[in-house]
Amino acid sequence: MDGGQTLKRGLFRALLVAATGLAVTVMAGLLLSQVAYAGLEKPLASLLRPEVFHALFLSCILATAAAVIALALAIPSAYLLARRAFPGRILVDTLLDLPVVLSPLAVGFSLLLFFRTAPGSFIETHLMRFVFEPAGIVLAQAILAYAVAVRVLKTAFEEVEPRYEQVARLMGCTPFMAFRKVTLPMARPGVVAAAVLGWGRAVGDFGATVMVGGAVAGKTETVPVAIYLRLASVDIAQAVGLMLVLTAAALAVLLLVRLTGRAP
Amino acid sequence: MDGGQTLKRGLFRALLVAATGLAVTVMAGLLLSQVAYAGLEKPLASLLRPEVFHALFLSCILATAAAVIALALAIPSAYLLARRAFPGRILVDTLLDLPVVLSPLAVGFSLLLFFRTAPGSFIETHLMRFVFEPAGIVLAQAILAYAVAVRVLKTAFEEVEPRYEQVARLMGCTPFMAFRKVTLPMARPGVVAAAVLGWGRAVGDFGATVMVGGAVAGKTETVPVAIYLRLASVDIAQAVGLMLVLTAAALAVLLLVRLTGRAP
Amino acid sequence: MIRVEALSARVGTFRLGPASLSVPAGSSFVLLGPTGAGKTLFLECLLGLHRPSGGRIVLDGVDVTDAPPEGRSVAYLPQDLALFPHLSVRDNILFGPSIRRWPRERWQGPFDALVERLQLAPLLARRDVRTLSGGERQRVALARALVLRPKVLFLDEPFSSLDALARRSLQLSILDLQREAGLTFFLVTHDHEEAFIMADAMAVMLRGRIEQEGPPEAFTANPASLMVARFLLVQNLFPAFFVRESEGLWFLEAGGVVVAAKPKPGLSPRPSMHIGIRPEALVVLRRDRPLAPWMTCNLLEGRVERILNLGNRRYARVSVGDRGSISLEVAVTQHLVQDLSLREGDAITLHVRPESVWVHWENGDSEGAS
Amino acid sequence: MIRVEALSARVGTFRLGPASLSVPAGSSFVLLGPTGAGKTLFLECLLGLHRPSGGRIVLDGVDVTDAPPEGRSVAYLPQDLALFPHLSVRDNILFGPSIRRWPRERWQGPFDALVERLQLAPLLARRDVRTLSGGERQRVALARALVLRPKVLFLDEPFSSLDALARRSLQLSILDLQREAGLTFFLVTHDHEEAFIMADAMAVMLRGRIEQEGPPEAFTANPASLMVARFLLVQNLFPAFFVRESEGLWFLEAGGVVVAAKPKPGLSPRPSMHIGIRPEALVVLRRDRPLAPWMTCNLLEGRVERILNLGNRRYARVSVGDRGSISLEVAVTQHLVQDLSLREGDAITLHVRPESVWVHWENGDSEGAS
Repeated sequence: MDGGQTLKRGLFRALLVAATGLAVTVMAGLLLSQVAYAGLEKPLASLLRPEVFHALFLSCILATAAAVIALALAIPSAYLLARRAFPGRILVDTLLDLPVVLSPLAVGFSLLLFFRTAPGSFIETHLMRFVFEPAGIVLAQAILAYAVAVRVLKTAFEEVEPRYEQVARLMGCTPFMAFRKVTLPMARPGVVAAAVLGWGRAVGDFGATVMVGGAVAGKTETVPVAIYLRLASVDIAQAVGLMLVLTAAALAVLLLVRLTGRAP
Repeated sequence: MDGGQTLKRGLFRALLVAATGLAVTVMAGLLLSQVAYAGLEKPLASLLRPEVFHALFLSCILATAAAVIALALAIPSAYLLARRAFPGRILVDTLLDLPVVLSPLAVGFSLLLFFRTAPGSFIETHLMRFVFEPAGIVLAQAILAYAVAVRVLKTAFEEVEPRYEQVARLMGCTPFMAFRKVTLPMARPGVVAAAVLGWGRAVGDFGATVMVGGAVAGKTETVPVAIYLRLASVDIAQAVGLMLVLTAAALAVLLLVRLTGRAP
Repeated sequence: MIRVEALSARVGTFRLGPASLSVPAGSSFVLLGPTGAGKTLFLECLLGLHRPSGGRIVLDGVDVTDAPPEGRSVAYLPQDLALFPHLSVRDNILFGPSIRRWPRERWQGPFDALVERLQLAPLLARRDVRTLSGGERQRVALARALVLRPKVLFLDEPFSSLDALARRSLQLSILDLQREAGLTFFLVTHDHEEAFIMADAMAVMLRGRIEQEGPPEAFTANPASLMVARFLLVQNLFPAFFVRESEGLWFLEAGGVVVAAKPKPGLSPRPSMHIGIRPEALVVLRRDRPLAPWMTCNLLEGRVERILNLGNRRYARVSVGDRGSISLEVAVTQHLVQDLSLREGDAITLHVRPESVWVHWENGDSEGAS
Repeated sequence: MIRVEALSARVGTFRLGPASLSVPAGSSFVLLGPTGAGKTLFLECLLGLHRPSGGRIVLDGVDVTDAPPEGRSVAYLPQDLALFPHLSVRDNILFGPSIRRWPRERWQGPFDALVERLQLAPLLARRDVRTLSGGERQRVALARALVLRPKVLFLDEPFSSLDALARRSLQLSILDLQREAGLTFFLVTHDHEEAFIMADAMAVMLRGRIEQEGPPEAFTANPASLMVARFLLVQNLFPAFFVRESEGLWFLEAGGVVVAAKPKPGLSPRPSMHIGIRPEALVVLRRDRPLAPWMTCNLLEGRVERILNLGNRRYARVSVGDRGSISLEVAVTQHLVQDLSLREGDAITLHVRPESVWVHWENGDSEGAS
C-alpha cells in the first residue's frame, strides 16, 4: 500500500468528520443563539407572567388532548395496516401518511375550508364550534399527531413477529387477547415513542394551529402562536422565554424516545 | 368455541376497521374540502397570475437549493453515524435529530436570534445577508430538510450490511471506493427518499420560513407564506389554488418515495 | 387422532396438495421435505393459521377445518420458539393457564411435573427469557406448550438452531417424554437424520405433494419414486438399461456394470430406468474370509478413489465398471480401514444384496437434477 | 504461508487468544469451534477487519498486522456470500478487476477458466443475483473471490445455508479446485463433519483459545484435553478411577466396568480421571467368528437398549456394567443388525482397542457440561 492510498483514506475520513462537525455546529448554534441574544434571566422571568403561563397551560392541554385522540385512532389503524391484508391497503396507507408530508398550513387551511362546506357548517352550528376555537386546534393537531403516530406504530407492530400472536392463539387467545396480552406489551416502546412524538408534533405546530385557531390572545394562543404575537409586538424577551420552553419540550421528547429504546 | 367468542372476534375486527375508516374519512375529507369550497376552476385560473407564478417559482428554487445543501451534508454525516463508533456519538445523534421535533417556528426564530449576535451580525454585514432574504429561507429550510434526510439516510446505510463493504475492501477498495461503489448504490432508494422527503419538508414549511424570511411580497413570499397573505387579504380562490399546488407536491412526494420502495 | 383428507391450499403461485394423511394417537409422525416443499404451509393449515382452499382436517374425531387456532386444543412448538420476551420464565410457562383463567389446582400438577421433568426449577425466577441458553429456551417453550396437557404437539423444526451434539440429546429426551405422556407428535423437518430418529411413521413432501408415507424403514428399503429417491440420496443414483429377467431378479446395466435387483411387486421393466444403492447397503468383501452363501451375484470389482473421514464415520469413493465409469460411495468403518489397511488406489470387491438395489422409472414429469 | 503469533483481541468482555498457528502454503486448514468461541473474530483479525490488541500476523512472508484489508491480497468468502445485489452476475465476478483497473488481458484468462470450471456460462447474463439458487450463488461468489488469483482464500462457514446433501458435493468439488490451483484454504466452521472433510490440518478453538492443532486423525485418536474431548463427543464420556498399570496399559474403572487404555506418553495417573470411547471405535463381536488375536482385554458384556436408525447410519445404545450403570453408544451397520438380527434387549459383547480409549484428567478450570 503506497502513500497515496493512505492520504486518500485520510481525506475520506476528514470529509465525513467535517460534514458532521458543520451540521453539529449549526444545531448547537441554534440552541446557543436562543440564550446568547437575550440571556436567560429576562426570558425565564417573563414566563411567570399570567398571560404567558396561560399560553403554556393551553398548549399542554391542547397537545395532550390531540395526542390522546391521535393515539386512540392510530393504534387500531396501525395494527390493521401492519397485520391484515385487504384490498386497497396501499391506498389507505398512502392517504394516512399524507399529513406527514403535507404542509401543516395546508392541513389547517383545509380544515378551515371544510367548516365552510355544507356538512362542516352543519357541525359548526348544531354540534360543536371548531373554527377559531380550542376544539379546532385539537382537531388540527390531532391530525398531525395521528400521521406521526401511525407511522411509528405500524413499524412497531410489524417488528413483533406474527409468530408470537400465533403461539398465543394456539394457547387459547382470541385475536383481541393476543393483541392485548402479546403484541401491545411487546410493542410498548413503539407506543410510548408514538405518543411522545405525536405530542411533540402537536405542541410545536404553528401553521395548522394559526390557520384553524387564528391568533386570538388568551383563547387560541398556544406557545408558537404566542411567540409569533410577541415578536410582532417586539417583546423579544418573552418570545425567547417561550421558545426556550418549546426547545426544552423538544429535547424532552428526544430524550424520552431514546430512553424507550426507539430512535425517532 | 361458543357464540360469545365469535361475537368478540367480530367486535375486535369491527373496531379496527372503524378506527381506520374514520381516519381515512378525515384525510379524504381534507383533500375534498380543498375543492368543495371554491371549486377547481377559479383557484386553478388564479395560478396563472404573475405574482402567484413568482411564489411557485421561488418556492421551487429555494426548496431545491435547501434540499441539495441538506443532502450534501446529510450523506457524509449519516454514513459516519451509521458506520463508525466514536465517543459522543449518541450526543451527536440526538443533536442532529433536534430539528425534527423542534417547532419550525423555533428553528426560524433561533436563526433570527443568531444573526443578531456578534458573529451573526458579522456574517450579515461582511459576508452575506440572510435575515428577510431568500438566502435565509434556504438556510432555515436546509436545517429542516437535513434533519429529515439524515434520519432516512442513517437507516438506509445501516440496512446495507457492513459485510458488503468488507468484501469490497478485501477485493482492493479503499474505504471511499467501498462507499461509492457498494454502499451508496445499494442505499440508492434511501438516498432518493431522503432527497424527496427533505424537499417536501422544505417546500411546505411555513413557521421557519416566515420567521427568517418575513413575509415580504415578491421577495420572500414562498407558497405557504403566499397562502397566509392571500387569506389575510381574503382572496380565498388564490389561496386555495396555491394550496392545491402544495397538496399536489405532497402527493408527488409520497408517490415518489413509495415508487423507490421505501415508505416514509 | 389426526386425519387430513385431500387438503389443498395456495400462497401466490405455490399450490399445496391435495394431501391426505393420518396419524394414530400416541405416535410420533414426521413430515420430511426440502425447503420450499410446502411443509410449513401444511402445518399452518393444520393449526388454523392458514385457511385451506379445500379438504378436511379432523383432530381427535372433530372436524376443525374452519375452527380458529384457539378452538383446536393443540400445542405448537415453532422453530423460533417465540418465548414472550416481556414475560418471565414462570409467566411464559403459565401463559396458557392464565389466559384460560384456570384455577391453580388445575395447572399446579402438570406445572410441577414439567418443572421436575425438564429441570426448570433453577430457571423459574429468571426475568428475561432472552438471557437463556438455546437448550434452556427449548425446555421452557416445551413446558409452556405442555402445561395445558394437549393431546397433540406440533413441532416445526424445533431443533434446527442447536448444534449437532446438543440436538441429538434433546431429540432423544423429547422422544422419551412423548412416549411417557402418550402424546401425539407431528414434527416437520428438512433434516433426514432427525426424521429417522423421531419418526414412528413419516411422509416425504416434495413440491407441495406427499410423495410417500410409511414407516421409516420403507424409505430406506424402497423409495416410492425416483423423485423421493433423489431427495433421499444424491450419490449412487445412475441411469440404467434393462437387460433381462431371471429367477425373479432383474439385471440392469449402468456404465458397463450389470447389477441384479429385486424389483418391487407391480413394477414392469422399461428399457430406460434408474438404479440406486445406499452407501450403507454396500459391503467391502474381505479377502481373508469366505464368501457368504447368498453372495452369488453383484460382486463389483473396483478401485478406491478416495477415503473420506467425517470424524464420526467414513466413506470410500470407489470407481467400478469400464474405465471406472461409475463412482460409488461406500460406508466403511474405522476397523475395516485399519484391518484391510485400505488406501486410495487399492483394488477391492463390493457386494450389494439384490433386494437393497432401488429400481425406478424415469418419472413422467420433467425433474431437475434434484 | 499464514503465520499467527500470539494474536489477541477483545470485543466487550470477550477475550481472544493469545493464539498462535501456522498454515503451510497450498494446504487446507480448518478452524473448528462452537458458536461463540471467537472463530469469526479471529478470522476478522486475519482479514484486517478487526484490530488485534496484540501479536503478529504474517501472510506470505509479509507482516500485515497493521495493514488495511485492501493491502493483504487475500480472498474472502463470507457465510452470507455478500454478492452485490446492484450488479449483474458478470459485474459481480469482475468487481475486483474493475476496482483495480486491470486491463482485459489480465483478467480474461482466469475469468474464462473459472467460468468453465464452475459452469457459470449460463448465469453470466443474469441481471439480478438474488434470483440465483443457493448453489449458484456459491459458485458466483467463489468465482468473484478467485478471479483476482489470490494465494489464500478465507472461508467463513460458506456451506451452512445449503442442505446436507448439496453441501457435501460442493465441499468435495471446492476441495478439488483448491488442490488443482495450489490455493491455501483457511476455513472456519462449527460443523464437525465439514472440518474432517475439508482439513489437511485443523485446530479446535474453545472460549477464545486454540486448544489443539494438528492433523484430523489426531483429534479422533487423541484429544488434547477433556475440554476438547467434550466438544468432539457428548456420548461415551465417563468419570473413571485409576486401578492399576500393567504392561504399559492403564486399567480404569467406570461404573463397575474395568477398561484398559493405552495412555498418551507423558500423562501420569491420578485417582480421578475421565475416559472416552468414540461410538465408531466400539465393535460388536460376532459369536459365529473366533476372537481376533489382539482381543485379549476390553471385552464388555452388555444389553441393547435401543437401536437408532438415522437413515444413513445406525447406532445401538448398549448398557454395560453393574445393573447397566453405563450406557454406551455404538456405531453399527445395517448388515450387522440384519446378520445378527439385533433387537432391543439382546445380550451382546463389545470390544474396544486400548489405544482407542481416551484418558483425561479433569481439567483444573471449572468446566460446564460442555
